[in-house]
Amino acid sequence: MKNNLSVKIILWIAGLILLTGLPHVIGIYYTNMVVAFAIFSVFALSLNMLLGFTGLLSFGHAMFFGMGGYGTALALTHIPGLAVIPAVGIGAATAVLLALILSPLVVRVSGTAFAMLHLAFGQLLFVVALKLYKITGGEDGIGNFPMPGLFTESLSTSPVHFYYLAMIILGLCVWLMWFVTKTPFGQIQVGIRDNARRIDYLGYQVPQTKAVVYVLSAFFAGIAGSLYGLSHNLVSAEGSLGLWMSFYPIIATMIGGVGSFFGPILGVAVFQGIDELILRYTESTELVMGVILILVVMFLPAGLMGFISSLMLRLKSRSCKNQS
Amino acid sequence: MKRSSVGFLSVFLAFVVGSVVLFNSPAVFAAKPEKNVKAIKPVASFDVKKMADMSDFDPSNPITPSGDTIKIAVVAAFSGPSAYNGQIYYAMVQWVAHDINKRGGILVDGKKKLIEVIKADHQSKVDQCKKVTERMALQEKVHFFWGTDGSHFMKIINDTARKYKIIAINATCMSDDLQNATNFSPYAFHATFSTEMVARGMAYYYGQIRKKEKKFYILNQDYAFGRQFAEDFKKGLQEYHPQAQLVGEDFHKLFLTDYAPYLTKIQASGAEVIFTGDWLPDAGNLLKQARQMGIMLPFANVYVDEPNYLNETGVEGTKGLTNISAYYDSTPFFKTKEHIQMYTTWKQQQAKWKELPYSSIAFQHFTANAAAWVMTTYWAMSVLERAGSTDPDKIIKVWENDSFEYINGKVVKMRSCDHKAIMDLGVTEYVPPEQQKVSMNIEPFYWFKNASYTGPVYKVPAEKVLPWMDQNLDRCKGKNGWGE
Amino acid sequence: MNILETRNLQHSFGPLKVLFGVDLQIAQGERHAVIGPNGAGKTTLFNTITGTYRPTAGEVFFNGKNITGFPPYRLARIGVGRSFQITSTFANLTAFQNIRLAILAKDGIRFNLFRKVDQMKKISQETDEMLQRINLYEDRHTKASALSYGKSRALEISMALATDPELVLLDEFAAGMSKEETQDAVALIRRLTEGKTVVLIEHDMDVVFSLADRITVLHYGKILATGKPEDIRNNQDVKDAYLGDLEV
Amino acid sequence: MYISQAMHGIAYGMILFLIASGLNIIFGMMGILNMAHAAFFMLAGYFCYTVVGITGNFWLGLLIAPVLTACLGVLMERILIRRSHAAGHFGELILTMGVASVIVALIKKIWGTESLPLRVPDILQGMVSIAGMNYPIYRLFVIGLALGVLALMMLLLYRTRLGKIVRAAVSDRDMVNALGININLVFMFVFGVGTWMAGLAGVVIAPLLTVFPGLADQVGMDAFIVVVTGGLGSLAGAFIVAIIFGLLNSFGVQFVSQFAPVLMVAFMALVLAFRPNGLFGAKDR
Amino acid sequence: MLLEVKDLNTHYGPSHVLQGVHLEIAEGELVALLGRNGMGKSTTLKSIMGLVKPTSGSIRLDGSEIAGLPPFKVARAGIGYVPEERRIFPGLSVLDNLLLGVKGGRMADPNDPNAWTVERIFHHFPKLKERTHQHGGLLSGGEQQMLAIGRSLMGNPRLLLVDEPSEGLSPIMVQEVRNVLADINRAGVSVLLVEHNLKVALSLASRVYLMSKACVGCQASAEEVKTNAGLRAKYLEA
Repeated sequence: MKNNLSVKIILWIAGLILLTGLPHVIGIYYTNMVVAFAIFSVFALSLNMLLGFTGLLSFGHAMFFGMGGYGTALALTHIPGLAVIPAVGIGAATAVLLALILSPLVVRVSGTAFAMLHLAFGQLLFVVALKLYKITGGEDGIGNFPMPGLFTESLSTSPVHFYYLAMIILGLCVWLMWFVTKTPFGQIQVGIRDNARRIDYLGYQVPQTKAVVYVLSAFFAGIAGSLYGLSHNLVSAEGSLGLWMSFYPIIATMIGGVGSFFGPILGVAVFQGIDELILRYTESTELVMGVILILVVMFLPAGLMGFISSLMLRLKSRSCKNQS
Repeated sequence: MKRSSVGFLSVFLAFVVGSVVLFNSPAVFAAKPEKNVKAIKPVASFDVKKMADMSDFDPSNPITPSGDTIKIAVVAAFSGPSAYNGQIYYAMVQWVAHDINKRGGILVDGKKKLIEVIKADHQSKVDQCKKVTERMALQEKVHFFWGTDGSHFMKIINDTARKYKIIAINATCMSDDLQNATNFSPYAFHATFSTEMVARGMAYYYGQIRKKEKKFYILNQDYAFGRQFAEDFKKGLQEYHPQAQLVGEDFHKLFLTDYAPYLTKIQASGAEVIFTGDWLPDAGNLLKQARQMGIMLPFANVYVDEPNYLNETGVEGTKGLTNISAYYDSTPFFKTKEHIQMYTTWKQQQAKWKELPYSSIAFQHFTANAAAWVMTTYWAMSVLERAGSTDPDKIIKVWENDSFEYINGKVVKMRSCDHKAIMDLGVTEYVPPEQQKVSMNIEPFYWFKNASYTGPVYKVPAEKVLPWMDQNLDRCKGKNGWGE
Repeated sequence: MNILETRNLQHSFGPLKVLFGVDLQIAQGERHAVIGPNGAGKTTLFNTITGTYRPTAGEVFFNGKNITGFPPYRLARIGVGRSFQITSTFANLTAFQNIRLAILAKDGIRFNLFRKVDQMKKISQETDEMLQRINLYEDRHTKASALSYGKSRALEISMALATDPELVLLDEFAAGMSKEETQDAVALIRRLTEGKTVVLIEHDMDVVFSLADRITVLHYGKILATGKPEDIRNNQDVKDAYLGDLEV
Repeated sequence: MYISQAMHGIAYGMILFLIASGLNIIFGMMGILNMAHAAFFMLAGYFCYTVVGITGNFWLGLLIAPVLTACLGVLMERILIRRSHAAGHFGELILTMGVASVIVALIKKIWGTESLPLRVPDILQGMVSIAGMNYPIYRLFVIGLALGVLALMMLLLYRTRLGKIVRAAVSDRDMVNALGININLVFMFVFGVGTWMAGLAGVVIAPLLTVFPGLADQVGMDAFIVVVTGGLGSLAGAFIVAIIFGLLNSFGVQFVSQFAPVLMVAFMALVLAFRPNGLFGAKDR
Repeated sequence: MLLEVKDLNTHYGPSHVLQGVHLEIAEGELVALLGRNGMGKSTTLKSIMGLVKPTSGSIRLDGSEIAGLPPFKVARAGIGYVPEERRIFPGLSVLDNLLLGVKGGRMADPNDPNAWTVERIFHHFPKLKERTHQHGGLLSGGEQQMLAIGRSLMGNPRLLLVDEPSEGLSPIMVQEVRNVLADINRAGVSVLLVEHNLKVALSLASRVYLMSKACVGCQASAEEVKTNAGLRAKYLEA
């Protein structure tokens, strides 16, 4: 046991050192890619909180992502001298506020209705964001908002500083989301996915529990959106609220594996890798992406995580057989 | 209606129609040179004689050099609904690259370097645009951005250009606010015309040259560019056409499916001209559906010039459209040997292109906006050549205040304080093939058989349509419209 | 005092009437069996009492309190638990996690987001105790869906009992069990329901007669008879309607 | 003017209905949300363009293109969807998204990115005078065709044995199977009909717009909204909502032009807020 | 033998529901399958029908193997299925429900006295005739049961699998259903009946299979079950 712990600590420290040194090794471009990867991982994980752990599929999760982005961008535009952390906080709070407003409506439903209701609200928000161009900048979005300094320089001119900030916040988010799955509440969440009726008969209130999960999920999506806006110094309707932004985490989660906590992260990694690679070799991003989706569904219905765990099982059973 | 009044009306109508036909005939109005206007003297010009043999150029299979090259990233949509735009731009820039590469490249920093053109797909999404420009800057280490369709994308290109000190050539995007006090970037050059120039130019044409229609309806796409365009046109009308009346103003969403409700509204408003800044595919669909509904009103436009759409709509449907392009100078088009040489080289070459979209009639003629894009690119390369370095600061120094003569004689000047191009504009009216010989003075004396196209071109002098200057921009404070 | 009482309880599914006014009195601490042929409305009776359906008419009292139409979670919190005829556990959770959810519910831990559940020693201890009592300790890390039939039934029953309800309704807990499994289950229920009130629907007459203090016979949505096992055994109406002319 | 706005609304609604109904039939029967539907719709436009290019006959295009599309739909059902049941409806959703993406990519490879013109056939060109106003014949034709398809679907569903099998299979596919009916064949047929309708819509809309690779995005979303608002699986719902949307659109433009695009989505959000399964949707499936 | 089931095994996910079931039914026989809830009686019928794929074992109809065939092929081979809960198509009229039972849409030869036609069904179930054009969903439970049986008969099966026909029916209805089944059997259709109501089952069946612990425990005659209380206690009293 003790041995295990020290190994763990060593691994953690090694990981931290690696992450700290990373930008100096791989350069700005790949550093930005790592930030984007971390952002989308948090976004996908926040969706999986609903989908994988509570069984609620949302076709409008971009709403919270976008609210996070707009909240932060507007705050930085209108409040002079606002620091980074409060700005991200305002973004997350905006997303949470939206979730609180929607929750009484959406917790009543599940399944297709839940997905479609979110499609509707997501689209509504998208169109409204375009219409309120005086506030949101319409198609242009809000760009070039002042970037607060974290240490000495402004964040926008120092991608490395931004990297550290983003990685700390996002790492914290991932840890928190992971932690939630380990709490009693996380257990109830999984219970709802498996058998909402039984949860009800055990004395838990299903709608209220769903609402809390919903708000939490929105909170993390909001943070992801906020950091996304900061990383690009731009928040736009299409880029943050568009339909694709709602489907992105779903597909990434699907590729990675819905059931497991780390599946979505794997999915995002694959997604980003493909995105980076495809563009180098072919212009037919659509073709490659489409074929991959088809292949994953046909041959890896449980996603990469499912595939890996079944592979591990097989290996394990083989080694067991060898032993006996 | 009483019999007598019918009689009167028909006589009146005959008179009106007769006079319209009479005064409309190109002989009366064609290209009366304006006097007392300031002409721009070219510092450099495009020399067709130096042009390389282009007989092996095919935009579908461009020869792309690698190694130590001058890199131009064409930032445009290569996928999504506007993918076509990217393909057009790419071909135009490739032409220039091919030509210069065959000449041996450009001498920069003491070494002759070839030009490498890279596709940068912004997928019509701002975030993707940000991503792809960053990659072009950091990974491909390009020297030039070349863009693009949509002011929101150009803004991002300019931002990235400023951040990584890359020259951004704006060859196609018209928004005026790109180079205003907040958005100005010394690395960005607005080398084409801008919304206010076009809108005021159109107003000038209707108020000062044509002087017929008085009722205008504005129909634009519902985003920053469309709204700005509408504002500018209203401003232009006040300035150059005070009797004009705006009978309606609408903004439709991008990539709209059904224009009928708008068109019905326009019809009911009694409008005589529809002013639109729509680009493809919206522009084409708008025209098509209007004609299908029997609405034959003229469109005053910038982008309703795509030959495929025009052909589809037919001669009748396209008659009377008025178009402004950044290329037109005057009629007839081919006044010099050089111009004809350039034109025929292109045309002969295009006939060999077998793959879509380059084999389609859209690429048949070297004219209009597409020709302007080629010329703008030559201009930028000429600046680079004269700067003799890829150092952006040296390029900026040469380009500021530079002026360049296109193959057709049009001269464009780069205003130094805010990097906006000053130029005369040509408003053209689309006429049926048999009348096209006014503009098309070489065989077969018409542009397209199945569509109305460029007829007489009316020049709007540069000083009437000087690009808007933001006086809040420090560099421009106290300067006149010429930046002097 | 009666712990559970229904007064003129009626229920219909659209035009199909299933319960025609059921008056049930369950005394504190008794084990009461509801029997009757398939389709007599036994499960519907359970569902109307435990809040799955709202009765079309009539009232339900628990400890003298009117609980008609209470949603399941409120019933659970005031001390009414139930098990299901078709096993209704959390299929993708282990036996341990299943029981732990019930224990957490009992202790009222609902929105705790601040401690890892694995570190809640008391909860884990209680869960393990429960697992030992139901002989599932060995299978504590087996997913519910992978348990054998008998064991998953045992889990089903103990889910209802682990929340420590005053009154528990068991819907055909022995359905599909073998003789030995059934005997084990009966013993389990005896052990776990010490001092609680139990209402059970059952087909297995051995179970009914060995477990029940009193029996109610439901027949086409009405109560045919209520009484001690011997009385029911000898009731001619019951024989005709349910037990049949087969000698029992 | 108001009459013609109403007519425009109905015409546009009918186009939406044509696309939506195919989507709806497939969902209603098979529970599959076919995200490739709009891509099939667009593909048919291209097929029609090619057929017209070869034969010069729009009517032949109207006949052949949807059938070709349907064939591809059937193939997709047979080769991909039937074998991906393990991934569940969620997987099918992603799968069809993948198919949509592939179709768009192939279209660009084969037909290029530019807008391909397709003319209104000569007979349907021009205007006709009804009720004191001129109205384009082609739009009347679209309305007529959609009504025709609706009638055909009704006939098929309510008057033929096949229709009865389909309706029976909606409620209980295993039972239908156990009665000796090859349910797989029925599903293939249903998928074929669904994509055929998408194809028909694609051909019909092509002369109003142009055939270009963004067509699916342009119209697909609206059709999807119609299906969702009307209630997944409800043909009547799709019909009524399509007309409501058409009217909302045209009168929206007339009176509150700035907010016309918001109206449709706001209507959807409002409907779903109170009836999460859509206006005529069945309870949760 | 008309139907021979040998060593049939069926799994639902990880649970082994049927563990080696053996059954035989001769031409013209009415055999009852009895046992407690959860013993796999319905699963046996579903496995024969192909609605659940058996893991292993053989099912032979007239000597030809039908195990693993899709349901529609089993149906076409001559087996009719009357499911638990009847599963009437609620949106279709009574007549349409019946007509869907006709295999391949080909009506039987009207001159064949043994063929089942709509008229013959209506003759057996006069109540259905009154409701020819009513929606299936509006029928009472008994009527639905009649319709479900009639629907299967329209396919002219040689063997009818009937699952819990008396469930949830009033005593009079139960009686009626019982008589109909007897009629049908007398008309030459073999029947495999799963039934809870012992009275009904034993009055109809010539032979009885008793299922317990998911396999066929023993075979008995109806007389035996009636008289042997021990047997009943062991397998049935549930």
